[in-house]
Amino acid sequence: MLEVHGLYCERDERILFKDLSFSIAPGKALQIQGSNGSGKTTLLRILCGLNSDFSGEILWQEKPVKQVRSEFCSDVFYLGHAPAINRTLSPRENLRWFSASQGKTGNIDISTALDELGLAGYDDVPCFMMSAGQQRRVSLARMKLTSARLWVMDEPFTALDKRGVSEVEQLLSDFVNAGGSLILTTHHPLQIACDIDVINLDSRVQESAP
Amino acid sequence: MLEVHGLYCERDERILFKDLSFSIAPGKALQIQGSNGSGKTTLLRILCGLNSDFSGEILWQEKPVKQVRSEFCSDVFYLGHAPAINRTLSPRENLRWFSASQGKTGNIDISTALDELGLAGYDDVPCFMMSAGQQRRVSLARMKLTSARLWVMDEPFTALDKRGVSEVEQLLSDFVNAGGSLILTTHHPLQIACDIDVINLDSRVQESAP
Amino acid sequence: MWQWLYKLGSPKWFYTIGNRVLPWLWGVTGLLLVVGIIWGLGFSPPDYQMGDNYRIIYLHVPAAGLMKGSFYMMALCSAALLIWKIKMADIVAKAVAPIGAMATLLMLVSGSLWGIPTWGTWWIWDARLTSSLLQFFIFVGIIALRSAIESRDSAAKACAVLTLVGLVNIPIIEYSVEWWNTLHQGASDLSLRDSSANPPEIWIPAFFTGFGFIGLFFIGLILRSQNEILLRERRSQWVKDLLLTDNAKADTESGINTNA
Amino acid sequence: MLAHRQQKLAIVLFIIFGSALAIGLVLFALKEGINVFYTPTEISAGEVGQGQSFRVGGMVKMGSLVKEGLEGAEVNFLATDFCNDVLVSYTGPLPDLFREGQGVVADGSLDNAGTFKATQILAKHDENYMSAEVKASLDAAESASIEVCHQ
Amino acid sequence: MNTDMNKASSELGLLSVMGATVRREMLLAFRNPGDVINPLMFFVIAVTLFPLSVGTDENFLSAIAPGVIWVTALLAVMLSMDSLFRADFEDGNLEQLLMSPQPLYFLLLAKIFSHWLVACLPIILLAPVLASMLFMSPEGMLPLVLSLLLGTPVLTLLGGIGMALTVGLSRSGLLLAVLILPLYVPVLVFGTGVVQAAINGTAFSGLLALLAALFALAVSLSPLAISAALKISIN
Amino acid sequence: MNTDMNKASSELGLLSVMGATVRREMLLAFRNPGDVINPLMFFVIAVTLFPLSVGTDENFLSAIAPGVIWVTALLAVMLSMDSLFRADFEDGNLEQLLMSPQPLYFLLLAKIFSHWLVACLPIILLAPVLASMLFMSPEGMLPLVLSLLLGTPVLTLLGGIGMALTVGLSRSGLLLAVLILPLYVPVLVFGTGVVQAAINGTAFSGLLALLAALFALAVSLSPLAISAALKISIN
Ligand code: HEM
Ligand SMILES: Nc1ncnc2c1ncn2[C@@H]1O[C@H](COP(=O)(O)OP(=O)(O)OP(=O)(O)O)[C@@H](O)[C@H]1O
Ligand SMILES: Nc1ncnc2c1ncn2[C@@H]1O[C@H](COP(=O)(O)OP(=O)(O)OP(=O)(O)O)[C@@H](O)[C@H]1O
Ligand SMILES: [Mg+2]
Ligand SMILES: [Mg+2]
Repeated sequence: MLEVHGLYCERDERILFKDLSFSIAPGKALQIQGSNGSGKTTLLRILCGLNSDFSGEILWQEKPVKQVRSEFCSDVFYLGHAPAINRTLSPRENLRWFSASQGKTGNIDISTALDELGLAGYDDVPCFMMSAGQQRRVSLARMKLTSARLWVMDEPFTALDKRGVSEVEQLLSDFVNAGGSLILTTHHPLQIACDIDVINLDSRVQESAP
Repeated sequence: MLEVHGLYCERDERILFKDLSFSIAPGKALQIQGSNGSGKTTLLRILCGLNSDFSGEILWQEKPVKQVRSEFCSDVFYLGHAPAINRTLSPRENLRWFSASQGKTGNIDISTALDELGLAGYDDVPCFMMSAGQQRRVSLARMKLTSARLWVMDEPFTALDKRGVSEVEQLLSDFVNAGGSLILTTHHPLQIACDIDVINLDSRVQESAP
Repeated sequence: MWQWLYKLGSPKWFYTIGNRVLPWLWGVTGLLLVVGIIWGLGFSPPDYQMGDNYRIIYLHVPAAGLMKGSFYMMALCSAALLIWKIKMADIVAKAVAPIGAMATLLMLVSGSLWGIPTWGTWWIWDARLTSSLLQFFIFVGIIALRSAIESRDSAAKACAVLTLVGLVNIPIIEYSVEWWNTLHQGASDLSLRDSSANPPEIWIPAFFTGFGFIGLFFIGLILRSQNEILLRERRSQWVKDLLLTDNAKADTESGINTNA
Repeated sequence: MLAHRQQKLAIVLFIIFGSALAIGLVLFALKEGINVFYTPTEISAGEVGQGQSFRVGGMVKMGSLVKEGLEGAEVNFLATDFCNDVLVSYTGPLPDLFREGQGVVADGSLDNAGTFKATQILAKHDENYMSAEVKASLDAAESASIEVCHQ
Repeated sequence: MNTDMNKASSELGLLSVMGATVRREMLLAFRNPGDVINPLMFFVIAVTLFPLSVGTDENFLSAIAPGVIWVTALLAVMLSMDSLFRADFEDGNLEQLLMSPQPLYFLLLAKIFSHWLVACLPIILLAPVLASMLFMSPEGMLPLVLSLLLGTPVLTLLGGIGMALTVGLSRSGLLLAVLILPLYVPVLVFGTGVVQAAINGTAFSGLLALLAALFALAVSLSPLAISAALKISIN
Repeated sequence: MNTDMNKASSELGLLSVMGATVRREMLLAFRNPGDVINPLMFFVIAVTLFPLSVGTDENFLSAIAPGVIWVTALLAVMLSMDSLFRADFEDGNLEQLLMSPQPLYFLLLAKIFSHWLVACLPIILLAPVLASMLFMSPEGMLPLVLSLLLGTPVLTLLGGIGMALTVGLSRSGLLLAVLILPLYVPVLVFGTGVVQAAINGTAFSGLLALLAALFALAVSLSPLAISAALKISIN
């Protein structure tokens, strides 16, 4: 589905990765590992087209991503460091806007989605009155609303408590087992029951250092 | 040295702690424990006079802190969540300003202080070009420049790698063993070789909940 | 052609070529300026109306030309950066901006000084003068934007976008004298035709100073770009080699033996 | 797939439409005429009202310049665009280049009598630079030609 | 994928996405009334500074009124720009916007239109009141409103470019001003020209047409510049 | 404690701490040239907007010149305030300032003095140039500079209060304006009064004395208000 060939990226004159190639197929998960500052976030943003300071080739369904940008966007769900949740709006309003910006309408399902992430009853509370963990849950509820086939997630488990982590892990493995593709970074030890590959950026840097 | 009697604090209509009393003597360390949002940072800020939404009594050398504010300030070193490092200035300039604002001059020692925190050679690099861990080290280098007798530290180990953590632990235990007082919060398992008390805010909240 | 462009896009090549061109450029520029200034100030005849005041033309017009040229160059570089991602383009754009701003300032100051005796005022809010002032603000804005953004790549692209947006002001400056009835004169007809109202004795020195200014511009451009190249490529092998050999040369020349 | 093509097409069409509209409007504006600067002809056509301050441009008509008062502190002259004239009166310092036959720009307003009371006089320099001798020979050559009134 | 979702996945047309954007922004303005009130109050306060500083002579004030109203409206619009992308940038919504399968061009137009509704429309509605407080002659009122109606969208669009360029910087207020005020000049010149011409009784349709031309150009071209700038800022 | 430090712990006097503060702020301005250039450029650009909008008639411009210069200088100072405490608040230096054993009152004075040096002094120096571009009569120049010299510190101090109150909010630009512009009015009235009086040839020493009185009051009282406001914001 997504193929990456010979990716190279440097930032502030430091090579983050070079000659990085991998691909991800439906029903597969891929975990990017690496220490702080090793370039995990940068890599995910490059894949999503949010960063263009790189060289190399990224193919989506065998075509260069740049050429099929809008198909690509409608098939990718990105969850970044920031929650993409407006503090002033309520979870329902935030999610309604998310659906609309995806070109989908799913008004009925928003409450269900919030329920399933343990936010029943919080539908109409402004987000700034919620704790960091609850805000994260609102952000994660978008998983239930998207119909994207590739999920790209940067540290999805931050700010969640133990129960939240295992619930989200369950959601992720369901998604992958239903034929979705998942790329994620996390410092947590992952416990998801699906086919998962690992790329370690630290070891790659050591390769290319001398 | 510092005594606290019957401290009570609520925030957003939730009681963080109540009837909290403790004291700290020279040569002693005190760790504040508690889960996220339990009020650790709030407590430290109250002790330092940065937060005044509380009731209860705080005594410094047997006198109410409010009355001896400037003596208190010159004897307390506070290290907060934020590094208090200006991004545009170099470590040397940041530390020089710190010394000056403490009413001390110690120009010669700044390089040594930076050296000892593993920043040799970074004296004149603007801080925005440093990684989060390095910025934290600059912030910690102030430990070597202050002559305060009470150190109040909020998560001093964030962003440090393993070696950094043990170096800082060494510095802290040296300080306490030389007769200093230390109050700190951390989610790390502490390994410092000195006389250390623990206060757990979670258990207190459960006490006061019903 | 593409080969050549590609090479120009390589900082290392630019640096070395710059070194080779510079001495020639210095020589030619010096010659042009000396001839132009001596001829213009000393030998060309006084104007029938303005007397000797008109000699500011030898400063004012080249400065105005430089202002436009600089901005065109920045716009070209910006396009090259945004479309082809040529790194060198940004280096040049960054190097040109302050030169362009200085040229604009020089044009404004010389024009004002000239205006006092000629028009009877040093400033008037006509279209040519106002749009020139705005051009200065645009230059400053671009410089300010660059200095405000810490990340170099983002700064480069942001400045490129702003430069392209600012390009709309150039035709306004150029045609302001035609579209609006300005106090500032229109374009002078500087052709070799006999019937031209402007005889060659007056404007040929202007050509000399004009080309001299262009020479100065390129000297500034090359020096500033080389500086920037060294800064940006300081980690690369060729710069390290270069600095080592330079040091070695300097050492042997001064006869001191240090091991730096 | 088609939807994405259509989106791109929509953007392109929108831009073309916008630009075309802009060009049309500019052409309309040019037809309407936009004034920042009035000629004597426009003034005599009554395009500006009394007391309103505006700017006149023209030539100082040959032979019309009258200096009054001490050291010519007050001047009266006719500004012309070779079709119509307007009488300008001004008191104050004059730029060096102010003389008959020279372009002039005056700020001020019309009084009851239709005289333009100038508050500031600026000399407009033309785009010709030449030495006195060249000028003399050119003038000789040109003295035969007639100035045409173009409006 | 997510099979339980497919039933709800009815595709939305371009217009309804733009509608959703406008609705969201209106909701935000409703929750943060400062977004509406602050530009308006700034406009009012800044206009009142002028009689206090240049004197209260009626003729005099009426002569400067069009210019003062236009300049202060322009400054108010410029200062209001700060709320256009800032919050979205900080909470990560901007990334989502850039990754939306909907064409960014039209999403940005919708966003800017909403900003204009929230920040500029109240100013335009209040402008005649302030103009008459400055004794502007009544013939100028309608042209004033018309020129503001055509001009403020251009200011908002150009401001959007500046804001998109500086949204990544923590202190952008004055920098934004330095970047975009020079670009605002043509709008200001034509805008006040319209009002002055109307007051003087000369024809102003030409100037209004020029303003409309600027409007058409800005609407069609600046979303391109804004999206390029946003992509750079987000990098 | 820290025995290896004691040797270097020579106590510093109040003056040298203030000196260190000023030096630090100057260094920051040197590293961020925008802090100096942006207010200045805003001032220049905003002043040039007026001839373009109210007309370029010399008499007219010279009549509004004092007011325009003063209003734009005031706006420039107000907009520059954003850089006074923002960075320190965000990186935690403000907490350290509030915990410094040195008296906050004088530290704040030093900080505000530096801000004035960086943001206002260039404006004052350029004001006569711009005034003469607006054809202000030369008798007004010296009084203009004097009034700005006395007035801008007051603006900075009052702006400091507003900034200290709003530093905790992410978007404070327009809110700050709405809060403090009303407080700026007396300064504006006296400031332009001085210049107008000088141009009219009447005595202006009384107005200048009033301005000086405002200055004295502001210098002595506003640090108290600022430190109270900062303590609230940091809470
Ligand atoms: C502050 C005042 C002035 C400004 C900002 C200014 C600006 C400019 C600019 C931008 C140009 C370049 C136009 C182009 O190449 O398209 C120019 C050209 C020129 N200016 Fe000025 N000018 C000023 C005053 C004057 C004065 C007082 C004179 C003499 C009367 C003058 C004479 C000329 C001449 C002769 C040219 C060359 C015309 C040509 O061939 O295009 N300028 N000026
Ligand atoms: N805005 C920026 N400008 C320049 N360099 C940056 C920027 N952000 C990050 N970097 C650099 O890029 C490198 C990679 O950063 P990145 O955020 O990808 O790391 P990461 O692997 O996600 O780390 P973490 O585990 O902390 O999330 C870092 O070393 C950092 O120095
Ligand atoms: N600015 C604020 N305004 C209102 N309430 C706040 C604010 N900051 C924190 N709180 C509330 O005060 C409580 C205590 O916060 P505090 O920062 O002291 O927690 P903490 O124990 O330090 O947590 P952590 O382990 O995340 O650092 C939290 O529950 C939070 O909801
Ligand atoms: Mg990361
Ligand atoms: Mg905490």
